[in-house]
Amino acid sequence: MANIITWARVKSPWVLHFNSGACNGCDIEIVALLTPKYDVERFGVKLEPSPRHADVLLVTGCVTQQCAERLKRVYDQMPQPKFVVAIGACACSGGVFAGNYNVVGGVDKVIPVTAYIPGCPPRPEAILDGVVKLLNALSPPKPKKQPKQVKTPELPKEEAKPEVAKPEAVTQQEVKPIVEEAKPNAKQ
Amino acid sequence: MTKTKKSRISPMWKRTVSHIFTKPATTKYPFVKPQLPDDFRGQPVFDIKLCVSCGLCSRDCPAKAIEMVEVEGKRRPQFKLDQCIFCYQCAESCPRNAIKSSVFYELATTDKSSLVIKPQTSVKKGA
Amino acid sequence: MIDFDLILRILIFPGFTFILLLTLFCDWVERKLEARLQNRVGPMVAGPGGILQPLADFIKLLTKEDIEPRDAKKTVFKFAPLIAFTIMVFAICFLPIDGASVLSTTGFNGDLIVILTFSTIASFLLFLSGWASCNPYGTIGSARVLTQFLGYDIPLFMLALTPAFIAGSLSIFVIASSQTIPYILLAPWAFVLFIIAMQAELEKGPFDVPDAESELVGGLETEYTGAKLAFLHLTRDVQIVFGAALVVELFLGGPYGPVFFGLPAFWYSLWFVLKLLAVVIVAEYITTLFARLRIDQVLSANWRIILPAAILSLMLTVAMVTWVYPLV
Amino acid sequence: MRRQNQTPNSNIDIINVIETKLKDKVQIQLGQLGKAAIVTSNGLHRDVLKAMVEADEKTAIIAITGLDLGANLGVLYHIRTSNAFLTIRAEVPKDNPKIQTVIDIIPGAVFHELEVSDLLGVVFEGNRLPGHFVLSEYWPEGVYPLRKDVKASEIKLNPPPPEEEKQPEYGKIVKIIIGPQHPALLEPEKFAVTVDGETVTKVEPRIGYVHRGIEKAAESRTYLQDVYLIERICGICNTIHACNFVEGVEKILKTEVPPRAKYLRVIALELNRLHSHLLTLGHAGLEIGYETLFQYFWRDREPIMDLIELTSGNRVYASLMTVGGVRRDLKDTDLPKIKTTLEDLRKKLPFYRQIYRDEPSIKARMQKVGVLKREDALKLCVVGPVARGSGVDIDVRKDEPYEAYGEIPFKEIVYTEGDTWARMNVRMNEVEESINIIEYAIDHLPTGPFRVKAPRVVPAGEAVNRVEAPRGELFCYIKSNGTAFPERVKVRTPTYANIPAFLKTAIGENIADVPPNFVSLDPCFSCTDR
Repeated sequence: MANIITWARVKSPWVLHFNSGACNGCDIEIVALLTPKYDVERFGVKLEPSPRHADVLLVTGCVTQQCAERLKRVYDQMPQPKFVVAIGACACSGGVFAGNYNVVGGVDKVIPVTAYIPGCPPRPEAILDGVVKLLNALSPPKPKKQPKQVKTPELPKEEAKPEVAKPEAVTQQEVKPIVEEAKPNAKQ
Repeated sequence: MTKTKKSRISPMWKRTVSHIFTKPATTKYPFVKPQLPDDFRGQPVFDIKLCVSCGLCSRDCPAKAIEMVEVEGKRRPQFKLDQCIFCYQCAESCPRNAIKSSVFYELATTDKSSLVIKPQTSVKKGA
Repeated sequence: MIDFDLILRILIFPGFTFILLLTLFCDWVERKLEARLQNRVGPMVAGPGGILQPLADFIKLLTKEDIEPRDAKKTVFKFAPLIAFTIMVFAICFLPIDGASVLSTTGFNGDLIVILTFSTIASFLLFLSGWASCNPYGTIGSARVLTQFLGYDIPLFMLALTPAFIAGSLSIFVIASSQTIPYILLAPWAFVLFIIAMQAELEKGPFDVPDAESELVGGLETEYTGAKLAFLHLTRDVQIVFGAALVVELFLGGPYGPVFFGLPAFWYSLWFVLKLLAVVIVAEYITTLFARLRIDQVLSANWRIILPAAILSLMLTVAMVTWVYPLV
Repeated sequence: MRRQNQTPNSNIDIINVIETKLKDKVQIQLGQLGKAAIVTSNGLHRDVLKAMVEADEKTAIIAITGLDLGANLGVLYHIRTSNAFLTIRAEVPKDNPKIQTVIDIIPGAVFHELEVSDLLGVVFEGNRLPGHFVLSEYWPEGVYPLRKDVKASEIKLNPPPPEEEKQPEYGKIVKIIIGPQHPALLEPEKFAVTVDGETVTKVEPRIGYVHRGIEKAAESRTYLQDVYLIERICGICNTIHACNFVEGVEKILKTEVPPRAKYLRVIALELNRLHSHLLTLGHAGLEIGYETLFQYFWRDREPIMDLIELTSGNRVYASLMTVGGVRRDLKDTDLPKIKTTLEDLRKKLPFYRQIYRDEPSIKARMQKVGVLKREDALKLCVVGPVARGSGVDIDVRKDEPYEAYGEIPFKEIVYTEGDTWARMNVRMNEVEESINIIEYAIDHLPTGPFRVKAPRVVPAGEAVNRVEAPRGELFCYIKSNGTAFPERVKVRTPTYANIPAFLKTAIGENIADVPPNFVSLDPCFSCTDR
């Protein structure tokens, strides 16, 4: 059963793209992935409009002050299990904009990041490669039980937040378990 | 609307149907690697033998991705690929051509620390 | 006395499992066809040719975390997608698939009206599910669903009556089995209009305004996650299968076709699936051809063109049935 | 009427007009910052502007630059008339930075004034906004990032206010918020659209989500590094940003670029324009739910990306421009490949032209949507394809040729309908013109050096420069203080000038028309916010 679930997850990663103040370079490369030349639909990747539907959050950009809070909110709105991929030099560390007055710099300062894809911008192939690496990390040879919450879907009721209303600020405790969950997968 | 649609069918229908019978434009990326131009700006490759420790690369780097670190008593550049914008100003500034381009671009990793290239190791293996 | 045969029919073939698999298969055909029309490959790695892609999506969604928005109307939010799905499957159960309907009966006079009503109720439940999520995009999306299906239900009913007039019965069985010449040849005008109205009723392009991504994010699905989202998606897909099946029954002669050897049930279901796929392919082809219309254009297209045309078609059919077909 | 050519009333001598009207009150410095700089004081800038608007209908504010001059704050109004480019200088004391607004004379100035007031603290009387315009809503009061005494590391943001419990409103919609995370916008920007039923009654923009403080950051980097920084204002039209900046620096340095470099720059710029236009034409398809068209356009855009990669080494960031020329020569062995690729694209164009001109569902969604009349276009100071779609024939490549554009023949595309359809068709035709330009440039590529050595230290001085980006007129102002670091860099991007047009045309439209109308501006927010 766990095998089937992992198989389904690996074969159907729906992504949400969040631009946290990027220059568009990475963003158009992400969109280019959907188009005939790269066509990530081959791997079951679908670009979803709503954070509620997504499994993987692709973040581009250097995280400006205005976007930091929204990034957190979008991350909270995503259902478990969720993964974050930082795309481009800006998302990895702030890149050329690190240290500017309106820039937080680096997605991992706001939300936990599973995979980093450096490049300015990374080629679409490199993004694909990053997603594949993430998925490989997801499906170890002997799949371990995926996060326990999954088995009881009714559990996270108290986490439920409406999309329009502002959510509570993410506390460190809320973020922590996700990091731990992502890490063991990444190592295998 | 519906009426105009029928009276003047779009030129799209022919084009779409023709694509059923032609090969898709999709490259077979993960299985077949693309052919890159020779001077593609991929991961910068640093040749420690040519380095004269002048620090010009670090000074000119727009993203401050190059840090001069002490290696065997000499200051050598350390590349932070997570910050690098692959502009190759360092290669242009280097008086001894110690920094060269490579076509290696699949740098994705789940471990951020592997993106810091120490001066000793010149070519990183894929994460 | 337990009728094992009936239970088997309901659960496996041509009942629930068959309909589910058919739905997922049609979803795959749609995605693959759309990709090929757009010069892409489409799903490829999940199973041979990506045929298991919809299944993978479905399983994955079932295992995702289920979030309920704080403001949502909880009960409706929870049950509307599931009930909509059930009703759609139930509606398909009335259609003859392997020569008989799932319930192994030959239906009753008037079941055409019943299943059309079922599909309307399912659309209404979809509206409710979007409205209950209490999200601006969801609300607007569901309001559009409501306006659209209310508008297009009328011409759809009228056009569905065309075959009924020709067959002289309101029973789908009679309509399907009386098509020695498929009605697509006898009433092609009604067929074309029916496809267009169906396309609008099922919210497929160019009438896919309720899930216009560029304005409404995810439309009525915006707030849904996990299993509920899976069932919403499935409901949409079952609706498409239902629409295609209805076209097959009303215009393409239903499951009936030449039987070469062996069981007629096997051949009938084969013909049914093949005809159904043909309709799905045509519908998907239309979708890729056009840009999405605006909601007011969709509605005015209905009131100004489709509805009058449907009335004319009905009158024409009556005239033909009375004066022309007896001569043929 | 398509492609209507209007002859501009190019014989107005605008300086003469100002001289006769305001003889002794203003000081005219000829040859500075464009054709002339007009030094004003005590609110006279309004009178100058009025005189110019009365004399020339094509007078438009291109940008307003704010400067920190120590004790005073400088405000520069950069004005374009039908045949000249002028700058009006005004100064206000730092302790009482008040100046009168000009939005009643030229409504298109509204965004420029708000930006200067938010970033530099100049108060424009008559044009104020509660809260911040570009900066974060938690930005501390009284801190203006572009002032010299503000250090980036010392800024502390206000803590977010406590959560407000919102009352759920069932089934009642007043406001749809488009963005910051929204599929219609690839970039985070917020537009609060108030709707009545499905009709838009009000659009309130909130920009600044991509504000990265590039103008301030440029002051702490050398000119050499700034080229790469300025290039990263926008990932789509990056080459033109870099070109604009290096041209400005070359103007201060008085460096003459070798002819081969000029042609190489033109090739790089036009490749950039090609990919940008194809991107937008496809993206518009996505916005109106025409996915097939989107897929086709982006498929045919890929060969152009390959060309950019071939000529520069990166698919997106060409990083070709440098002060004194280009960084990389074009190999002769690559030329045939460029030509065949462009020829292939040219063969595909008639199909796309037919789609955009005649396809019924495109016409249904685009014609009569977002109509911007010629008068409004002039008043709102729109630029680029938006202006050319409304019958205003402005194109810097023609009006004030830079690089090799003066030697290359090409047509200026002007449509007069002023709707979304016209704007997209302007781009459609410009794609073909771009192909022609590249082919001409390749055929007439001069030999010789492609780069001259330029000093790293730039003498004191200031310069303005204008180029035609894919989205319209791009402007930059550079002030140097005699070191290797610039004193002030100001970039005004085309989308910034075009957003007021969207705010105007969206009112009264159906909510479904907002995305196609918006995408017809080819919006680029990373440009807008910088």
